[in-house]
Amino acid sequence: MGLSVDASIALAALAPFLAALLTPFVHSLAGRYSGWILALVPAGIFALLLGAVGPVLAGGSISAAIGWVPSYGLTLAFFVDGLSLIFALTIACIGTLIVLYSGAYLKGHPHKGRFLAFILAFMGSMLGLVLADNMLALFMFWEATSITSFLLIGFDHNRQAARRGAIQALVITNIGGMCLLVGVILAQHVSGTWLLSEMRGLEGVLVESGVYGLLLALFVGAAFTKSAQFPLHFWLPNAMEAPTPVSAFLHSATMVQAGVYLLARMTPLLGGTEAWTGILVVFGGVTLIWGALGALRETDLKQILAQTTIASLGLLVLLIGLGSKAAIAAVIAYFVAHACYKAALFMVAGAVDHEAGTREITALGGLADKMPATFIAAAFAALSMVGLPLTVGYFAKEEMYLAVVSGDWKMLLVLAVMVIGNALLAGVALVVAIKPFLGDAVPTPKTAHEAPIAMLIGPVLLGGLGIVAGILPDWLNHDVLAPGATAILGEAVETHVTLAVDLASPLIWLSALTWLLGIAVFRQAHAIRAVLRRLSAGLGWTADQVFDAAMFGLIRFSAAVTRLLHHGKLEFYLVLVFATLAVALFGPMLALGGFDWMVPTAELGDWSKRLVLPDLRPYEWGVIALAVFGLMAVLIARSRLIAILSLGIQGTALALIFLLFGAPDLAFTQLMVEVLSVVILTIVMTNLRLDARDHRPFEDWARDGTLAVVCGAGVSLLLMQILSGTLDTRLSDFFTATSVPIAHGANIVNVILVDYRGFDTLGEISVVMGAGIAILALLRRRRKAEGAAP
Amino acid sequence: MIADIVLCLGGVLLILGAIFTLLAAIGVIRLPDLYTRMHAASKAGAVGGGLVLVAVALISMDVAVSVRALIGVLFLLLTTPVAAHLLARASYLAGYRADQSTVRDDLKTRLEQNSGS
Amino acid sequence: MNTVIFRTAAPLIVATMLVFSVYVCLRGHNEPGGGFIGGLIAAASIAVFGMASGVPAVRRALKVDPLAIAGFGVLLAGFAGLASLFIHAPFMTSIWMYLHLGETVVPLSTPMFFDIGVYCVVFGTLSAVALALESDEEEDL
Amino acid sequence: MTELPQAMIETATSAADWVLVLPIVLALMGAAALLVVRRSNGVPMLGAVLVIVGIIACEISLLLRVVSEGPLSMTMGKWLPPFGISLTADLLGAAFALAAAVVTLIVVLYAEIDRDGNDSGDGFHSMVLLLLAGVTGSFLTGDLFNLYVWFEVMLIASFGLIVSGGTPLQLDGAVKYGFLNFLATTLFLLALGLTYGLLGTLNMADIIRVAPEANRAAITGIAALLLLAFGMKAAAFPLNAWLPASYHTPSAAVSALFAGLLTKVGAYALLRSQVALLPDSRDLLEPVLAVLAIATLVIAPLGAIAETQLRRAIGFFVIGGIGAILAGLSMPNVIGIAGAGIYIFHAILAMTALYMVVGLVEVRTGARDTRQMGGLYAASAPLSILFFVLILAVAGVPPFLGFWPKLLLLEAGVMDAELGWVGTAMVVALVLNAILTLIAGTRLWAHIFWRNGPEGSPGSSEPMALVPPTPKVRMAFTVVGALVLGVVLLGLWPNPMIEVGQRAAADIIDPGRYIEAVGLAGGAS
Amino acid sequence: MNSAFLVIILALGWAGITGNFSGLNLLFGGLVGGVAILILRYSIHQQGALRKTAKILSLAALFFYELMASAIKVAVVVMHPNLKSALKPAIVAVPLTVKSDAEITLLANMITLTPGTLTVDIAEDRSVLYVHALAMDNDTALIADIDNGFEARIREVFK
Amino acid sequence: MDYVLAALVGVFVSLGVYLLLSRSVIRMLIGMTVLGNGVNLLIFTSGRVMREVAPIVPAGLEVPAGPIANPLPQALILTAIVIGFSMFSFLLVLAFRAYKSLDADNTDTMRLAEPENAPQPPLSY
Amino acid sequence: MSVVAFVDLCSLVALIILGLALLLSIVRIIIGPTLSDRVLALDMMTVVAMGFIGAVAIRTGLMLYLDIAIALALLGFLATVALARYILRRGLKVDASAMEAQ
Ligand code: NA
Ligand code: NA
Repeated sequence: MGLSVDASIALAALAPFLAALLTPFVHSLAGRYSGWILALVPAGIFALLLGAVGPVLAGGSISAAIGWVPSYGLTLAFFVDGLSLIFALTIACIGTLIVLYSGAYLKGHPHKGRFLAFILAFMGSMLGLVLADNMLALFMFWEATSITSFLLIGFDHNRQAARRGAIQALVITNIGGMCLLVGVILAQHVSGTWLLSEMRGLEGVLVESGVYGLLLALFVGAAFTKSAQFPLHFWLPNAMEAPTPVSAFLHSATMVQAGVYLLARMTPLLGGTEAWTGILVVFGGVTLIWGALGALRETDLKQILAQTTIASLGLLVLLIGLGSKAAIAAVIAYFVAHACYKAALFMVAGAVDHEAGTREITALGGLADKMPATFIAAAFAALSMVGLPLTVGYFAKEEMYLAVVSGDWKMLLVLAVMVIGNALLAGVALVVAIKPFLGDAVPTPKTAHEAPIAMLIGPVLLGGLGIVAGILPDWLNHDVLAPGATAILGEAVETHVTLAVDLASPLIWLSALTWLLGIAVFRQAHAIRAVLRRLSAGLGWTADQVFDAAMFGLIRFSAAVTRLLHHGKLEFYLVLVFATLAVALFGPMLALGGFDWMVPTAELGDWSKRLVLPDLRPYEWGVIALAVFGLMAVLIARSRLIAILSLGIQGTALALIFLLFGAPDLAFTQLMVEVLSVVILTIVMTNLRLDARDHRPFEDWARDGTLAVVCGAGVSLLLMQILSGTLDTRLSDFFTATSVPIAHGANIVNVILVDYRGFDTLGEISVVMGAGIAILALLRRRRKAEGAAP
Repeated sequence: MIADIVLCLGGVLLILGAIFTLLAAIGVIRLPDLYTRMHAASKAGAVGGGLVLVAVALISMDVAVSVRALIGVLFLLLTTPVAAHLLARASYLAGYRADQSTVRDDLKTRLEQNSGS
Repeated sequence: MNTVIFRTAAPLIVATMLVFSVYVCLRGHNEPGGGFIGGLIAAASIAVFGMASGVPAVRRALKVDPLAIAGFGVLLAGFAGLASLFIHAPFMTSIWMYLHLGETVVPLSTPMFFDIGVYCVVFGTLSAVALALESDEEEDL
Repeated sequence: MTELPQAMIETATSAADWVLVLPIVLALMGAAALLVVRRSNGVPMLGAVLVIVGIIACEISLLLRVVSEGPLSMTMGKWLPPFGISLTADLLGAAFALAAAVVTLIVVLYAEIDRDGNDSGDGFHSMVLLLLAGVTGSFLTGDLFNLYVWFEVMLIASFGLIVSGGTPLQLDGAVKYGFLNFLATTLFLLALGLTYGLLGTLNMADIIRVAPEANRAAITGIAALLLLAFGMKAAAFPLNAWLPASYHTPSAAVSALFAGLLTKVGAYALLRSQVALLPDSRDLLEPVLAVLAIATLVIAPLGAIAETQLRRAIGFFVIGGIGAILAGLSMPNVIGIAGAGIYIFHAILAMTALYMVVGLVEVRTGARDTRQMGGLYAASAPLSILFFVLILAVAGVPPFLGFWPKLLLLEAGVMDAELGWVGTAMVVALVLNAILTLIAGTRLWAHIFWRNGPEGSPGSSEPMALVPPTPKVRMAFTVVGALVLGVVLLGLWPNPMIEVGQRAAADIIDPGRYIEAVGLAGGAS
Repeated sequence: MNSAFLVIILALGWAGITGNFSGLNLLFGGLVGGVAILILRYSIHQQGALRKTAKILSLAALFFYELMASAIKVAVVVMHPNLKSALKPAIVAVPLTVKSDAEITLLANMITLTPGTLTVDIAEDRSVLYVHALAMDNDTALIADIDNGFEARIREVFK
Repeated sequence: MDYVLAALVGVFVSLGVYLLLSRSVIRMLIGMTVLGNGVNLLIFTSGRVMREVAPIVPAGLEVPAGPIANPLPQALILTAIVIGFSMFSFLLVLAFRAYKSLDADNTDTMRLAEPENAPQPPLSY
Repeated sequence: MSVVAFVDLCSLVALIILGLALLLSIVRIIIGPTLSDRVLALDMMTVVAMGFIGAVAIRTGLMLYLDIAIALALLGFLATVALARYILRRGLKVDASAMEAQ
């Protein structure tokens, strides 16, 4: 092989994305055959992954790493062991069939190319997720599955229900995604590595850390949202708004299994504790029963299947929680079985819907004649789902019963839950396989006939696969279950599924019980449905409605908060600013003893020093009084124009202060600017007919006045605090010393302006120029706008 | 010696200018209406301000400064009456009537004729 | 403001102010003043001119777009700073040259050109604004 | 006077050092030159493009030099620091300046969509260059008062741009924008005055040296004032009202420019002042920063959820991003600062692109309110991709650019969580922000793109009729597409960015190299 | 008063304020003044040259005398304990004999700066000056005063 | 006298703040000017105050004969004054235009950008 | 008493008187009653300030302050013209109530 196996693993994860990018071109070139062409990508990946089977069986694992963000210690590391290989192969296999199926299902759809691109991108994300060794990469692929599934679920975008389903799925899985991210970062923080393989080498690094509880919560939270565990399961049925190929893909072996995969992956790192087992078993068990009952309540084929997916996910989580070798072997077996039959059944449902025009089982019947191949596929799949011998489903059931049959009362309780759950699912399987196809023919919206070949390959092949694998128990043991379970547990696992029936073992009797109960459920399906519907109606609300309420509540809350904070009153914004200013001025000073300088120290003599009258001359007092009076004049001015005139007083006073304290340039500029300000204000006011006074209600007046006084006092006090120290006059000393000898200017202020700090002045004149442009823009548009108006 | 006299003269003129200015300010407060106040402001103001500038011219002992001070005085004399005229005219046209004590108002008569015809 | 007195006195006032503004600008390096104040006074004179004679007359007299004068000012100041590129010194390093014209020595320096740039910016901008506001008003009446 | 202090820098300045000052001077003089020729049709736009390309060339070479040689400094007028104004570029400043110039170039090209022949002479391009000069100056200056000047240059240019359409809506927005921003710079000036009074210097490197010996109460008070002033500029809660009040009012190009540049400069100034200049104030101010960060992170996306005015909603994304930056500042370890720095870089690119895409959406749908929008997904796949990618980038979804800073910030939070409540709270807030932002983004997506018609139209209807794209729109689309492609590629290959970010953060936290570059490394002069 | 004359005046003024009467500086002053006059070129009308130096000086002397007198008079009025009795304000129409803009302006300004009078307005036809008087005892005397005082001398200067 | 000026700064700032909260755009502008003046005075005072000795080197001397007023704050204030004046001019014209277009001087009634009765966001997906 | 001391004393006295005049002139600005009165008073104040600056120039010996005084005269004129124009166009109605009182 020219290409090394190692590097090709990375290719397996990344190729679908490249293919997705090229899909629009492929589609526009190949048109209706694009499905066939694009299916080559997953098929190729499947073949590539098969190449890894040998090494994995022989040596245990393959890893590959591409440098990525070395500065952050990140490599794009991939890792193939039994677990990831089983998942990856399943994904690639079903992916191939789904692409083919979609090509036919969406024949003539204007956005078929888009759809295929999304499917491929999704598959790439999923492959990346199961192959990634770097936890951060795992998270990124995890998020990518959320995003691509969002696009897929919302594919029928003009229906609100589809949009809702997509947003719901994204929101829920994104919450999980965030949990995962934080968990991943925390785990890295604790263990010092991003790599799962390295982390597994650090015995007990997470379990024994102080943040184990938090880590567990984060990872479990992530897995539960993705794998739709009760009570976060409600997004999954709504995701059925997606076109059927999406459901077949996402809800069999991919999207929803990501959580299961994550839990399986983390078993050696987080598992084995009581908390782990307790949480997973309880939530898994509840989810199993809840989903199974939910399936019986529904009449829409896809909804039924969606509910059974929830149940199956619960079962898988429960098994992972148990964590024994048998349970883990059951996980692998059940995963494979479920992937095959669920994908097949969804494709069947899609074919029925496509050909008959409805998915309501109450409106279907007797299709077996018209759609024999579809019926056979459905029957095969249902057999595996019921768990009859010679199917993978059978072995899965045997293994899971084996895991709990010889335990304490808790295990027996779990056993009971399993049996009931399996029985309910068996009943549903029979409903799905028999109701639409057998019995009397029912007229359907479309005249049903067999689906096109591309839509048949998938279900038939997958249904058949469940049977074929079921008659090869040795292969199943050695090549599937053992490597998978070994990879999960990190220790050698041998499984012993067999076709031989041992009547002495309780397992066969439990299976028989399950089938009997399943048949009973099938026969009473109608009645059970009625009861369940009454019950759920009695409950009054569903998790789904809770989501809506939460979402709309969030929107209303957001609106309320936003209206409160951004209601458009400039005055309120300013009050906020000044209140913050007051805090900024007084907070640090109060906290850090900024007022100490005011307080007399040991001897009282300090007070007299401080109370000494300022050394000011009469005319200086006069000018300061002028400033204060000028300010008061502005304050009490009854009209704006009088305020403008009064503004001139304080400006002049300020200029005179500058003049008296040795700043002629300042005084000069201040006077000129002040007069010009009055002039411009007057010119503008000449055009404004304003005569309203500053009249505020008392509470406003009190509030504004308080704020104003506090801010003013704060500024004064902070300034005084600073004045109580000495100034470092390095800079001015330098300017004074060099102004004439080096800079050749006697007016030091001007030399600073044009030389020492000329760069400031360059900016400053740009501001002046900018003001000119801005003002002219304002005035120019006015003429234009008014000229345009009639 | 001459320099001392000039300096002393400058000092006296300075005080004089200040006093005229103060009187003008008092006038602006005491006089009954705009037009009468304007007499105080424009005359006493111009003279007061002008005297201070002349004082500067004398005390500076520098030709360039003196020339500038005198140009300043001329400028003051040029602008003060124009400003007074503009303000008085504008106020009158805007409807500011002279105090009741005014014995005669030809302008009012003219404006009334204009509006009548 | 259409009175004969104002209209007649205005040119005298304006001319004096303009000359004075140049004086204030040029001597700024050694005494109070400088480009900014000079420009301000010049622009104020343009405002007086505008009030006395009307905006169209001023525009006709100025010929150049005042805002372009402002742009020219920034360019001039910028070039005054860039000149130091030729003496391998950082931006805005001042360069002094002394022109010997007979007995008089005229000092020419980049800070001086810089200050003239400032003068142009302030003059140009404020004139443009004053004229725009003025003409705006006239439209109004 | 016995001896003259050694006054001037003795060594000759190489022409290559001018890359530090040329970007600013070119932008300023370009603005002036375009003002002179503003009435010639087409010349301003072409001139602006040329000038910005020149600036970009300078800044690339500046960045390369800073990467290889460390911070670069030039003191104006050949004066020794701290007497002259020092321009000092460290990695952060150089990288931000480059990003700013790049987005400005793209905006200038994009802006042609809503400019017509009658617009010549309005000084638009001068103002854009002026804005760029202000932004670049703010990023490159090493002097606190000079920073104030560049803030004002930026402010006046933004004033000119925000009113350049002259509609009543813009005037209303501009009044709020104008007063609050001018107030912010005035408060900055107030803090500056106090800084000078306390420390006797304005050079940043010098401040770093002398600040530790100053009175703590006063220095903390000054830091608090700077926090207030820059917090306003950066649009941090609760001082952010001006942003949603105004960013939606000007043309899309202007909104884009503002979103990319203005608040980022405020955030950059916060980074400089709170972390590098006055670290002693942190004992008291760190929790304040943290609270501000948390509030901004959580409250901002609520606005995006609540708003139906598309551009206003996007404005809240900008604010939310500021929350992320503040989060980094409140956890001053290298990772957190790097996260904040990279977030600023990301936001400069992504927020600009987002507003430009929104502008295209508005052009195509002819509406500004999301309730009147729809049908774009069916009509224009490329536009859909741009919008979707940017929403994901803003929400911090991997592998887009926005993910990386969020990752660093979360890591910083996790690291900090062991020290106190700040880290934990910050992680929670960041997570909440990500979730809420994604909710807001997907709702916008669903309403504008997925939904076939306006709010309330039947679900199965045909996509609503859209305005067909004109050649100008296509051109605009191309340039935005190029920018988004850059965002995507940077997200996929973040190594250089993260490396630079981490080194820059290390320099911020330990400013020894910065001080040395300015030339103040020795004892007190 | 032609432009060249004004430029010379401005150049001399320049030399005065800069305190440097060197040829170069005068030239520069002329340049600055020239630019100023260039800007004002449309607003300065040919108003006849002012040549009669002696007349001007006599007018100026009269003016400064009247100015001081006026200031003192106003000061006295202002400080008068009984203001009402000291005041007798009136607005009087004074017929004009001078006609040119310069003459009218000069007259009006001088009236304003001299004892007890203040120019308020000019009639549109320039025939009448409306003058506010602070203490008018006799209107004909007032009018005659103006006519014989400033108006006559202004006429002489501009003749 | 530093402290007297510092107290005066407080008066300036107080009035500026009070006027800025007045809701009338013109008054707010006046407030902005007053606040700016206060800040300028603050910078001036920060540089420590000295009576009447301008930072101008007398002709013929290389350095001033005695102590002089601190020139640096003066230069900073000059820049600040110029910038403040530019901003003031712009905001004034803006207020003028806003008044013309929105027919309002009261900021409470300037509600185009943030409408008073903004619609509730749609409760849909 | 030396001449210099005399001039110094004169300037001190002048400054005090002018300071008083400044305070007095703003009384009219504050009390009005009409806009014209206030404008007049403002004009007055400008002239007083000019005198004040002149006195400061004498007191400090820095005759350069003179230019500030001259420039103030120039701009004070501009302000008065602008305000007069305002009165001409907008009238005195800002003080309608005050006029009635008068
Ligand atoms: Na004034
Ligand atoms: Na300047």
